[in-house]
Amino acid sequence: MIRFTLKRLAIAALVALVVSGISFGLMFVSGDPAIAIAGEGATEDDIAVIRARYGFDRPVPVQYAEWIGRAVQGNFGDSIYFSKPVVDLLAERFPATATLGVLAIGVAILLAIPLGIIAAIRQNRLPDRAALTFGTIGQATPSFWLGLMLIWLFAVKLRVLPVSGSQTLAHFVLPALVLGYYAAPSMLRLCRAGMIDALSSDYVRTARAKGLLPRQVIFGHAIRNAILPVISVAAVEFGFILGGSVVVESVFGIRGIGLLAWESIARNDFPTIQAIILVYAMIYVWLTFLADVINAWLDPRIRVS
Amino acid sequence: MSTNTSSIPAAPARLPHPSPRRILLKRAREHRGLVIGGAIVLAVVLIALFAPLIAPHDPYAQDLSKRLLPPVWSEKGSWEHIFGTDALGRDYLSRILFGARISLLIGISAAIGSGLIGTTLGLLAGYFGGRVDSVVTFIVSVRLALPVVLVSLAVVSLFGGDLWIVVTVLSLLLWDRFAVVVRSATQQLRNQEFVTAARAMGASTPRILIVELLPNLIGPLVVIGSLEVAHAILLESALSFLGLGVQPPTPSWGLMVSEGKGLVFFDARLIALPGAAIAILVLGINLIGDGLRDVLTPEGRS
Amino acid sequence: MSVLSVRNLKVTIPTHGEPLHAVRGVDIEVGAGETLGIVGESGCGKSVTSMAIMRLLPGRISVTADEMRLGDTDLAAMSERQMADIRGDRMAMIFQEPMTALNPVLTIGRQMSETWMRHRRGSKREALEAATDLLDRVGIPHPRERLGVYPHQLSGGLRQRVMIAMALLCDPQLIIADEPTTALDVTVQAQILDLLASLQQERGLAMIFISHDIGVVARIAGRVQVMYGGRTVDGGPVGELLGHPKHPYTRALLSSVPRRGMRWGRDTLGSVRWSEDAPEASS
Amino acid sequence: MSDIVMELRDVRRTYRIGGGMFGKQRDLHALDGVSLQLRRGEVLALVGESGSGKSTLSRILLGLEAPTSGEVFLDGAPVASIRRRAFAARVQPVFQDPYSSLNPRKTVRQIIEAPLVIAGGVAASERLRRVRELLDILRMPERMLEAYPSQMSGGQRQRVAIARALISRPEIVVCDEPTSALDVSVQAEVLNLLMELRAEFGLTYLFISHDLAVVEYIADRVAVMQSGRLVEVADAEALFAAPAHDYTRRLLASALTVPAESSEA
Amino acid sequence: GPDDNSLVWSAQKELTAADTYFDTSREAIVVAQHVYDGLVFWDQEAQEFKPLLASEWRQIDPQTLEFDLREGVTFHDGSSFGTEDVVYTLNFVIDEKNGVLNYGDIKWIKSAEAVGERTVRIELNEPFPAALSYLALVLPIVPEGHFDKAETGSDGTKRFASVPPVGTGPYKVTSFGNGDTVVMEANEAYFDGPKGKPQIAKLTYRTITDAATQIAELMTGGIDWVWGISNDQAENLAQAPHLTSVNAPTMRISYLTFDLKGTSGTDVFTDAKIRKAVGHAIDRARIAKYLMGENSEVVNAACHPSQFGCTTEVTAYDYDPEKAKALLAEAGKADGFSFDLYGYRDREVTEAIMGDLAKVGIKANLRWLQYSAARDLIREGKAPAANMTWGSSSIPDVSAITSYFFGGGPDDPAKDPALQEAIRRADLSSDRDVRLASYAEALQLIADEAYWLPLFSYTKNYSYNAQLDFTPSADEMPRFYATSWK
Ligand SMILES: Nc1ncnc2c1ncn2[C@@H]1O[C@H](COP(=O)(O)OP(=O)(O)OP(=O)(O)O)[C@@H](O)[C@H]1O
Ligand SMILES: Nc1ncnc2c1ncn2[C@@H]1O[C@H](COP(=O)(O)OP(=O)(O)OP(=O)(O)O)[C@@H](O)[C@H]1O
Ligand SMILES: [Mg+2]
Ligand SMILES: [Mg+2]
Ligand code: NI
Repeated sequence: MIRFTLKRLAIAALVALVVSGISFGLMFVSGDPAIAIAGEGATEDDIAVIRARYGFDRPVPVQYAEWIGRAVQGNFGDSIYFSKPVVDLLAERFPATATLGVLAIGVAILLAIPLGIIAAIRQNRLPDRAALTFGTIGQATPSFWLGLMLIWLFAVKLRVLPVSGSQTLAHFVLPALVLGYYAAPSMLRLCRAGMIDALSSDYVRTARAKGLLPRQVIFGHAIRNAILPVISVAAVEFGFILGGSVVVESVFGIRGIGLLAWESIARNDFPTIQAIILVYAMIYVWLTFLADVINAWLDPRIRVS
Repeated sequence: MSTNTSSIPAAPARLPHPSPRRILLKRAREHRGLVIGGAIVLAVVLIALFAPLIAPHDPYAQDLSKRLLPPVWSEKGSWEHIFGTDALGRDYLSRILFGARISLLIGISAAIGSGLIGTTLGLLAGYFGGRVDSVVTFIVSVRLALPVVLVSLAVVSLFGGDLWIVVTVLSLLLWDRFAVVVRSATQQLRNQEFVTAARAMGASTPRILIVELLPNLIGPLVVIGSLEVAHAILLESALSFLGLGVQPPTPSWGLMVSEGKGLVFFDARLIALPGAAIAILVLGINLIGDGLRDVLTPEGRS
Repeated sequence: MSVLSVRNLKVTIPTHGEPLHAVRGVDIEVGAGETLGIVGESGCGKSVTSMAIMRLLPGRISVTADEMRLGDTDLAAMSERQMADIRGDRMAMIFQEPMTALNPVLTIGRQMSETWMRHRRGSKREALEAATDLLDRVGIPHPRERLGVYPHQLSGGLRQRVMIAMALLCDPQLIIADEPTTALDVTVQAQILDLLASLQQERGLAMIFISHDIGVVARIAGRVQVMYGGRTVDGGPVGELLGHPKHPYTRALLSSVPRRGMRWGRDTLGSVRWSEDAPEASS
Repeated sequence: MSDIVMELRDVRRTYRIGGGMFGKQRDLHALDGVSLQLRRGEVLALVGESGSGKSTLSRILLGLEAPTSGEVFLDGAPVASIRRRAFAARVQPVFQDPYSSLNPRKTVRQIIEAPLVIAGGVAASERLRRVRELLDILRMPERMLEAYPSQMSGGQRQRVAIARALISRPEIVVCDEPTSALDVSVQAEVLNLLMELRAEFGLTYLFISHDLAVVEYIADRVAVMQSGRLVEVADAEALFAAPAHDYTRRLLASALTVPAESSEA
Repeated sequence: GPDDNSLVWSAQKELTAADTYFDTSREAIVVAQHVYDGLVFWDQEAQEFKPLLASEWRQIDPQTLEFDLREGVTFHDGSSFGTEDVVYTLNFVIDEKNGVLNYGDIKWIKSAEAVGERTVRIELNEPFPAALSYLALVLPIVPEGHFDKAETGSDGTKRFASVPPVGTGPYKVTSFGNGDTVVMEANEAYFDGPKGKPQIAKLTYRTITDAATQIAELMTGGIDWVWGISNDQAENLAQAPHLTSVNAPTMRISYLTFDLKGTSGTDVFTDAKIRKAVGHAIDRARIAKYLMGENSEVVNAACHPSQFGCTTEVTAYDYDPEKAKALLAEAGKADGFSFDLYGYRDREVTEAIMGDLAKVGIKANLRWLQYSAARDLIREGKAPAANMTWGSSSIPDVSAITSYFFGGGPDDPAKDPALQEAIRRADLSSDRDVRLASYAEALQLIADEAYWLPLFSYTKNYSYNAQLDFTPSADEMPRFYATSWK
């Protein structure tokens, strides 16, 4: 277990390193960042000053190494636009995104698992088709569009929910629904497939041959096996939800990391973009690790051996 | 030959097997989702191909005096502009018809690009295993750790929203599913005896990969390919919506939603129509993908 | 009086084309303390027959029989719920793959005790007692410790013993064993067969033993039925059947089985040839 | 030419296993010092329980795997010095699983002619002629040429696999449990066929099986394996009459066959 | 809303500071007008300067200004206002090292010193007639030592932008969220100056980046006031009974600028005939009417007509596609050509321009960028042509636009010595007539050569709660301190 953990951590660190290298490289292929940073009204001299101040005049690998060195200590430099530490910015913006993410994954799980199970039990019958249609439509609907439509319906016509912002929990209802619905279909399919596999497996046949009641078979035997992969996928899906929150945050005006990222891209705020990409990568890596651990914990074939 | 052969009437349960293609076709025809999806996609493909013939107007022709005309179903609408016009007085129907070209072009090109990358990586990893596999797995985790929307936004904002830049970015970011699926399919195939047999015949590795393995991957590739087409179309529309997709005045559906979103509360058709176009096309492609998966899965449990 | 009596069992499976008549009129009679062997080649309907008797086939598959009774219970007339009460209690089943037939995420103890608790309505402790007892009887060393163990921690032979113990837990009248040794090594196979035979003798069980291997059936069964294409084509006491096969199919089948002492050149194996060169159904 | 076509000398093969999520890596000796000679024209059977190393040995004979140590000779020449394709044309396999040993995406004709395509230098028309000829020898209807494996029965598939093995006129055919996935009646057919072809093509077989009755039926000599070692190699008749090794005796004892008194059919 | 006498106003901009020194956006100027006071006040209606923090001022000589300060003014933190604050503020911002972002608006100041108990003297680098305009709008006064509180950032620079705002203005900032919400409360102790006493008790600024969301919020009462929405949105919002929409003129103009040196990879625009052809090809009146609204007018000179020194009597390129084609033919481009057109604001306008150009055979490929990126490319001469806008920071003087772009600075695309000379003469003179004549000369030159192609003036759409007693002004400067609920 320790070996495994260490190995995973090493890989995680390597992934983070490569990801940050890619994002760092992006910044430099785009041309001289100093010009972008200098902003409106800058002269060649200003740019030279900035170049020296940020150290852009040194070789890229050196800069990268330094950046990494600081990033490891939690220092991502200062946001060019806000001229304050990126870390502070992230800390300010993270709660909104995290709230949205947790609610959305909650919505996704609450939609996906029961529907997936019912669909599998009633395979090829009406509930199954309904669940699959629901999922397919969810996958086909652009979330920005769904978001606008929901705002129109619930906030403008019915006036039961706020339009935008992140002040109260009510503000998160619509975005969490949109994002959750976006994430649910893949989990639903996985859950349904897992459940179908489980239901047609030999051990379920054994359980039925033992005279267990359908309820006991489904809850005692099938679900445990069917949900195993869903749980780890949910952890990974959570990472994707965070990554995909850019669109939803911008539609609903939630001032989270996603919106910050988008705006920072628009503002050429490189240190911020870079930090956000790295943070997302770390979250993803960490979540997959968590997923593996959960999986190992839930699956005795891995846990006990 | 000195075998004493007893002749027994054939067991009635043994029916002669129809050819695999016939079975597939039959199953495909009976699959409702596949038929609906196929009809949708076929319609969109025809629209895209013949857009210049069926579009009533030039999708780029502006007429500021005719801006934001209502569609034909509203009281003030006319048949001249069936879906009305946009903020620059361009015919909305024509733009939507031409938009099909952009969506399909981007979706298909990105799927082909990412398919090439993903399949190559997946094949190599699955077949060679060991260190090659570790390297590819690592590349896949790096790719998965990169947030797609963010990175493509960043790249497009740096290099501009040229159509081919968008396609390249999407190709570079959407290959992971190909790689993962091809890898595990190859791992299974690699241990099949026909691969061992090919090796025992002295077949070279490229021959095994391309002649023996690849044809067996066509099923999953087609399925993922179609789902990735849908994925790319959705992503492009999201990029365009955020203002960083293909550049105007190209009639891209995502861009049209983005342009119309300011008037969502007053002139809902502006976003409802292109949004619905995206949703319907993606739905159609997904139905095909899911349908193909059902049909191509060896035991289509039904 | 026979424990199980089935007459004219028919099973029809809907497919994309013609419905598949997997079983087309099979009669089965087994008495207490008797072992009936069923042999036949792959796809002839052996497993479907046994699943039909257990009423474990999915609802879309149609099962009909003129008679299907366990003791004096008419199985065909049972509701699904009543059937569940009978399964595992009065009739039990042992499957081919001990690897997959046990739930990988539940302990042996849990999987055994739930059967007992389902039918005997006892406490968990009693159930575990009973389970330990049976594990001991099927020759599993350290039975008490094994209760907390997961299936993957046991070897194939041990797993199949667990399956047997589980089937015997509620003292059924009838056991259906569907190729219980096919997945095992030759040496282990012999042990398991001996175990089954001795338990069956000891408890006076009625047992249906299904196999494609005539050698195995000959070793354990008293009476054999030969199935071909969903029908019983031949049957009778083992010695008689092997010695004087009535049906040409049985004769052909027997002639194709290599026996000890046969040598190519001196002896010749016969082979069954179908009158049409029709390909067989793939499984 | 010597009497010995193929020879293994003190061949060892170790696998690194474990090292999964939690486990530690360790070595598994699948073959542990095996020396074996294959004589021209004979049927050498290899028996032993599951995991004893039979398939590993066959893979080494087929040149699919290199031994960890030890040497393999073909006609006295070290296999390592023979070009891959030249070797492949002389030693061909028949595998156990008739379902997975044929590429499901290829027609029978493509499957059977593949060794010739790979070896190169044979015109398409000549290839087709030889495929036809073999199908005829194997008593398969010509319409099977363009059929796919999924349209054929297990026995037919195994015949296709045999045709594929024979088309390049090899000297040695390595059969790894070629009948254990087949029904008995089909098994008999395949066994008979293999033995007839031996005479016709002058083949040497290495025949792996766990079924002792089958081995007794066809083998000239028998090699018994136990956990990576050869415990006994003897003439078939001698071995079945008086097994020398304890393990062989155990194997024989647990074999279940139809009682001999009924063999009057 | 009116119930609790509060007002929520919204725009798309995210504020980084509440002063004009570290956030040059229009919204920051608006906030700064509420939180801070300058020395003087520009009365838009009366078109004259009025005393604000200065009670009186005089011009000692062309390069010296003197201000007497108002008595009894206190900052929001309770400290009293005096000469030291003015001297500190001005000397802080003119120090280039402090990196004030609107340094270009400030660099005419040489120094500031106290010359009496309540008198401050400002020395100028050179005569600068527009000084009072700048003092009124972009030079808010902060308390002495204000920026010393700044923390040091990881790159060693001071983070001046994050110092909590403290001013003397009619509103004090009670919370400066993440830049997306700024809450201000009425300053009860505000002196009785030209801004008057604040009437609305609580003023909240909310950043909403999405226009559709802004509108939804406005319709549902989540916000009371919004600006910068499109014409169509404003017209539609006007239908709602509880909302008022106004299309107000602004000082912003839209223009096309060209790569006059041929460094962008194409040299088509070095030919004045081509630039003029472009001018004749674009139907500016139509774009102004349909996309900007009734208050937009076609602009021919490189300035806004309301600015001092802006003449309208220059060569005009009226819509005439035939003439455009003829000019193209003359320039040897009868078959048209294609080029990259850069833009950053109001894509519909740029697209409409592209549509008009297409009609005479010129194919423009749109390159849509952020302002700073587009500006950089233009400066480096890498953009063949760009559709840009300029709002002159609402400074009612041509120096804020024409001089800025054609005075030889980094943004000057022409670097024409004759032009630079005329501008310099105008900039440095304090004689009204000399200035008017010299600017006219410069503007005529620009128009003749078509260095720029001014298009039309911008309008700004406001939409707000009908119960709000608010009047938009032409200088794009909402004055909430003078606003109340009906
Ligand atoms: N669930 C099912 N759906 C469709 N066909 C089925 C199903 N179960 C069995 N069959 C078909 O019914 C026939 C009889 O199958 P069955 O499993 O009873 O054979 P078997 O005699 O047990 O063979 P084996 O020795 O291979 O286990 C076969 O043709 C099989 O393909
Ligand atoms: N590629 C491999 N990697 C690791 N271990 C292997 C590999 N191939 C075989 N082994 C191991 O080597 C041993 C011998 O395997 P082999 O397949 O030769 O046995 P076998 O006698 O053919 O068994 P069976 O009768 O089941 O086919 C087994 O323990 C097996 O698990
Ligand atoms: Mg079976
Ligand atoms: Mg083997
Ligand atoms: Ni066998």
